[in-house]
Amino acid sequence: MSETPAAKPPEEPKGLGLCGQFLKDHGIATTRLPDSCGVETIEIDGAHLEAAMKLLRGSSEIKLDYLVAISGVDSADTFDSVYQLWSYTNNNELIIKVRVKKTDVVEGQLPLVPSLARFWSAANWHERETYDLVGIRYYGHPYLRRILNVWDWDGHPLRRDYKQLVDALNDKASGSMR
Amino acid sequence: MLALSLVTRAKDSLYQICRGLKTVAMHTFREPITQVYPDKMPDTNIRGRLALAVNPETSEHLCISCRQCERVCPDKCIEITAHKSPETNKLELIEFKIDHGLCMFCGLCAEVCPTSCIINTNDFEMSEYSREALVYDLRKLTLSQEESRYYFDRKEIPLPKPKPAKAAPAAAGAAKPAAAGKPEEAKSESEAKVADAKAADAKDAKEVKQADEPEKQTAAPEEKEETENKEGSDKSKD
Amino acid sequence: MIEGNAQGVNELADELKDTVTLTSLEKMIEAMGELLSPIVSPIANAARSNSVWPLTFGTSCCAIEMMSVGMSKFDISRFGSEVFRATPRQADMIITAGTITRKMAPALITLYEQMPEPKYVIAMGACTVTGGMFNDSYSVVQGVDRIIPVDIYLPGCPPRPEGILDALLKLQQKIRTESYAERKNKKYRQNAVRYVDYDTGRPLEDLIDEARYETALALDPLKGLQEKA
Amino acid sequence: MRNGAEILKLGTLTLVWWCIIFGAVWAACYIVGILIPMALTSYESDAARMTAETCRALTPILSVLVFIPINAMFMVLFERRGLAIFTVRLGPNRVGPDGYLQTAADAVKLLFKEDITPRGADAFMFTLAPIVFFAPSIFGAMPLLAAVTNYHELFQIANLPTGIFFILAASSVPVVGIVMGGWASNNKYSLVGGLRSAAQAISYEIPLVLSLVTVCLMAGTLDVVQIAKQQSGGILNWNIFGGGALRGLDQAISLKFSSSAPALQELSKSSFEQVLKSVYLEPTAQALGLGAGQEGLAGIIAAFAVVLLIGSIWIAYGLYMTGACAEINRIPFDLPEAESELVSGYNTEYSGIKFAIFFLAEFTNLFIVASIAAVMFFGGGDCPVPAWLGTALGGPQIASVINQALTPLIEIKLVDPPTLFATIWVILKVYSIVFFAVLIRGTLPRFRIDQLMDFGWKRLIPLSLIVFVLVVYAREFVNVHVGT
Amino acid sequence: MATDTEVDLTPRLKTDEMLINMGPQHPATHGVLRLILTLDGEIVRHTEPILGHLHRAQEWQGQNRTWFQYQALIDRVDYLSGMFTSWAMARAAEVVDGCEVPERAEYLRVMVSEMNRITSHLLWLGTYLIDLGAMFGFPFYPFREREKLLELFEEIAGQRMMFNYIRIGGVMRNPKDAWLSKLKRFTEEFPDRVDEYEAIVTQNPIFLKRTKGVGILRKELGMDYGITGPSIRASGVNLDLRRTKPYSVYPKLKFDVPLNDRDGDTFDRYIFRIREMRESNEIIKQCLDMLPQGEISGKKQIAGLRVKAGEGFAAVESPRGTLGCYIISNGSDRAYRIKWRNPSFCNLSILPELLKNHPIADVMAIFGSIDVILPDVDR
Repeated sequence: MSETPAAKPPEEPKGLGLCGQFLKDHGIATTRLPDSCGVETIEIDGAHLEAAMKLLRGSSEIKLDYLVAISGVDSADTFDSVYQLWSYTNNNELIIKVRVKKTDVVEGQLPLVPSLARFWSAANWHERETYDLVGIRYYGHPYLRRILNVWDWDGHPLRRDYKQLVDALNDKASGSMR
Repeated sequence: MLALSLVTRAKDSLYQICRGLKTVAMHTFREPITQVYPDKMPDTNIRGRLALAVNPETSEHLCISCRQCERVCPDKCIEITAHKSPETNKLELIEFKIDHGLCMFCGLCAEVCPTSCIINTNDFEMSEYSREALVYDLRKLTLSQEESRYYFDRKEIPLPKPKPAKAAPAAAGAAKPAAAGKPEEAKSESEAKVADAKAADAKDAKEVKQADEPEKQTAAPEEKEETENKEGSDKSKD
Repeated sequence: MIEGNAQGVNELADELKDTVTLTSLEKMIEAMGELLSPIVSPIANAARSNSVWPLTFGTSCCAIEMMSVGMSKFDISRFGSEVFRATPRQADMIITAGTITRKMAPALITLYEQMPEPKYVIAMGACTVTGGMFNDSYSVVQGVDRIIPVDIYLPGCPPRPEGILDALLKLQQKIRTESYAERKNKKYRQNAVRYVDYDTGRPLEDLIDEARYETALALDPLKGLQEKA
Repeated sequence: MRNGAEILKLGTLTLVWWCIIFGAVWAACYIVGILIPMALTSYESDAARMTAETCRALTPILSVLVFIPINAMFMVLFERRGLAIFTVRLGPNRVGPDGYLQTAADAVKLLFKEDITPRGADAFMFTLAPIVFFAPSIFGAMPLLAAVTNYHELFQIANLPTGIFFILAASSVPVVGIVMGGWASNNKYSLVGGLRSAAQAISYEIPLVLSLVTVCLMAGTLDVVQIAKQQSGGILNWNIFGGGALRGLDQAISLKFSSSAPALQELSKSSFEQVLKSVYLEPTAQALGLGAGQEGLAGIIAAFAVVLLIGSIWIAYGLYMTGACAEINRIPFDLPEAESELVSGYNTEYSGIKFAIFFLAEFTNLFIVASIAAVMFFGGGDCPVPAWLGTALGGPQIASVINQALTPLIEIKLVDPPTLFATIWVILKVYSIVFFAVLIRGTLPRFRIDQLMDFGWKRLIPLSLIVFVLVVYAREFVNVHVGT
Repeated sequence: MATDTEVDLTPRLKTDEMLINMGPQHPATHGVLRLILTLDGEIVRHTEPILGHLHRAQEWQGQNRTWFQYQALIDRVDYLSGMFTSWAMARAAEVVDGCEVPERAEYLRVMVSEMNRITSHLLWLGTYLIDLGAMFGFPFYPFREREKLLELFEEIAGQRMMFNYIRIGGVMRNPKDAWLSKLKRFTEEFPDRVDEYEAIVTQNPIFLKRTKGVGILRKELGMDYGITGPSIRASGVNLDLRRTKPYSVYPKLKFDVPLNDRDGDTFDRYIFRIREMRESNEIIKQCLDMLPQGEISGKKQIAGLRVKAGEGFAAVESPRGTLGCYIISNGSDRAYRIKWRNPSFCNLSILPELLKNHPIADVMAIFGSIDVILPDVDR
């Protein structure tokens, strides 16, 4: 392995990292989370996400110009929207998490996170996918509809409480061992 | 000028097309690489149809109904029915079913099998006219002695250990010669259970790692064996 | 999407069936009945069994092996089946090469119904035989025989190209021995409903989903915020 | 030759199939055209005479009807096996002995397939389209029959004084069938395929016709039989080598060869020069109005004109083949049925026997354009060996031996040796061209529709016009077929 | 005379737009992508890709299978480069777990992965030429070489495509000497074969016409959409993880990463893949020379394989681009969440941009050139 593996258990971070400091300089508050395998991880409030992303992407010193992935995670008590950012120019990496507490989500509705799709094209399909599988609604998305499952799918499969539909296509067949 | 450039371009294009045509045409004189399949069987080591091997030397069945394969199978395509024999107090295999229609031939079961019983043969001609025919039972799965020898040789699986000398008095059911190897195997089976349950602790002594290293196994506590056997017989009722 | 409502299913299936006229010799044979069939059937069966043209239908991994079997090393052309037709109208056999998901199932049914009789199906690979390693996935049809009738089950993940040849040979064997009447009387259980309107181009799902989205937005407390953005 | 076995197998297959095709056509023609009329001569009634005449008149049509399906079957097999050889594999070899019956099985299967008319299709047009597509290839082939059978008496009836004109007219009808099929299918892919086909056929008809007109210009006639006859006498007389521009050379060398006795050397040398002079120098000098002392200049101009003529004809041949490939929708011009774009193009919705007809017609068209090329450029049924070389190699003796061997057959009019040899040569030439088409099919990718149009209108049509004008001028200086 | 790239494709005549529904079963969509094309004549005005026809719930499977079981399954995420999917997950798990990988295993991983890169590109080459219409001759040649590599894979891993070879902590099996020498022989003859393909394709005027100046991908646009792999390198972005974020033993190997100096078109993407195949061949040669002796797995391959709690993202450079895996482990024998970052998914998202105002025949040329694998898109 060429890169140092994070063998030690993640300890509490000391202070703000590079990007966290940068965002603080521009007036956006962040919380530093334990590094995930040596990559700076920050938590940010949903309301500031778009501004922060614009800053990180546009500034010459940070220049995180690759939005690698957006993942939705159904954690124990939050819904996380995780953004993996890379910099092509100066090899930086950053993970941004936007957390929506499950208690804040209105019953029968989806957690809300602002969409990046309007100014970052890469986010478009990732957000649609996360909406489809984890059920995070990205408001401001130009075309937020299911991308992988059929249009009238019930539920969001990667939620922990997802109950699978059983019908003629996947019930227990007589010939099968399942 | 324009005409000249056009002519040059046309000439170049024609030349390039002819070069391509020549390359294709020259393939006429190469030998066909086709393998004439039904006439000539391919000679490779693949992860093909699953089968249960017998001991190539003594032709006893190698399965000890430890259910390692059943548990590790990602598709859950293996179904083992076993019961505890009243005489010997050991597990006896009643039925072994593999649904080849469900199997994905990943070879994990062969990897975890402590006695190299379940193996991937090189057979791939499994297509059937009906879905039910793909569920292979014990009789269909078990290889003959010659086949087992062939595959042990071919896949370079180490031969199962000869039965220990003192096993004969220990085994109460000595009247049944096929089950003569059971005590030893039962032990390794219980080890496998323990190893599986406590794999996170990674206690090397109790680990059954690879199918090709059964000789590394050491003895396991007897009470564990009892509990595991109970569990096994419970399962067999399902 | 997929429903268990058998009545509605059948009605919709009938409505969407697109074959309207039959003018082939097969029809004539049917009319002449028992007299001609025993003479013609063996010839027809021999011809059919030796020229099984597959449909270019592949969804995933098995499709690559299906491609390989057409290529030089395995060369399905030896059995006269290298004529991969892109349109179901000219194909005799559909090799369901790869996982069939719930989203894909209606398309597969449409394709199957568009094929002219006699048509054969080889369920290739674990995914289409039973669902295979995706047998508990929420989105996978657990075995293609739940939606179309299957003639040959070919296990493997993916099966070796020789396995496909083996299945083809077994299918040829089957074609040689079956009779027309047998084939005609074969019925199959139709479990899935088409939800895509393949005729009008713009899919139903788009329109409905857009409408739903609009309604959802109307109820959304953050609509104003979204508009501002 | 590591692949000798496969090539040999393909050769054997070709021979066997040719024997089958010829046997069938020959038998049909013999029975209907000769045997039945001969039998009827004993009855001296009007009805018998009428029947005999009708039989004779129907022979060409019958021969084509028998020939086309069997030949198309063989061509498909030939293409499949040929492509297999190019791609280092075996090809169909299971049905019948070594796969000889593969395409026969395909044909029978397609015959017994369900025939679907899709919902929303115009059933009448949908059924008519394959017929319109296929019929022209039958009657379009008719005038060629006389040319390729060495003007056999049975086929004279099919000849037309304006044969090539008729063939071209017939060959542009199938596109109507394609458009009909594309429109009637009620399928967008079909429609796009049909429209593409129309555009393509219209564009490529022009260079095709112009290149053939160039040949007709040299021949001075539209009659394919005349054109074939003019080219007789060996490879140097063929239109591809200037349509008799090298005839003078041919004659001269033949004189040299025929009089190889040492005593006559002097004479032959003089006649050699005389021939050259009379064939090349005099027409040039006459055309340019050059005087007696300017033979050198006339010689240079004559040589230049010959080279120009041959070059132009080669280009014309290239244009013809390009245009023909586009006409019959073969790679790289197979846009109407572009598989990766339009699923199967105009025949997307066709199944069973209708599709079989489309398939059949496609390959028949390939055969027909190849035989047009053989007749127009490659001397029809002419033996490529020049007459003088043939004589030197003992051609007449061989011919007489064969004649003697065939005498009993000739007596019952079963075999007509000139016709036999002519057809054999034609078939060889045609299949060489077909083989080349297969090779092209194995190599080239497909054009894009707008590039195709560009290529047709901006490159091929100007080029064919240039070639046309060049030939018009060059033949003034060279004695081509006209006037022989 | 105007060059062909400058042909004005705007129609003079305004006609009705036509919707064409391409797929999910269409010979050119490489499986089951569905494109809804709005055509103006033959010009594409708007494209809407519809994915998910092959959504097999791979991420969901990751949560419901143990690590040991899931390793056997992930070859199916991108079946043309199964080694890379295995490797991406193995790397992510190793990063989270912190286990060491023996050097021999790393070399073997590089070797089999580069072999897999070659097979993937070879298959792409064949199918791309099928897309362009040369479907009867040429595609057979790349497949011939691919079969040779698959034979080698079969020998070392037991399957032709679903290898299950790279495991968390190492690799599955040690190659024999005969295998290595076979591989060596292959690497020696392979460049000649590539020359052969190039003789047929690269300078072919029809091929050039179909590909040059078609589907130009601007660098900025590509980065905006998060395009990775040869497609973006052909547009001048030097993003090759083997160089920019080096992993495994790549720093010790000498190889070129071809880089374009302008916005790449379809032809550039073709030529870059050809070059990459040659480079991969060189890498294999070097690995064969440098292969050390030693262990092949740093973690016991047992049914109860566990990964320590934590989260991490690791990526490898797959034939299609950055193939990443984001893992959240809670220390049990199965993952809490596995998220795949698939290059095809991201690369495909640019398709509507690229197709705009191209004729319908270019849909295949462009779609084929970005080399998308549908299970990689749909998972």
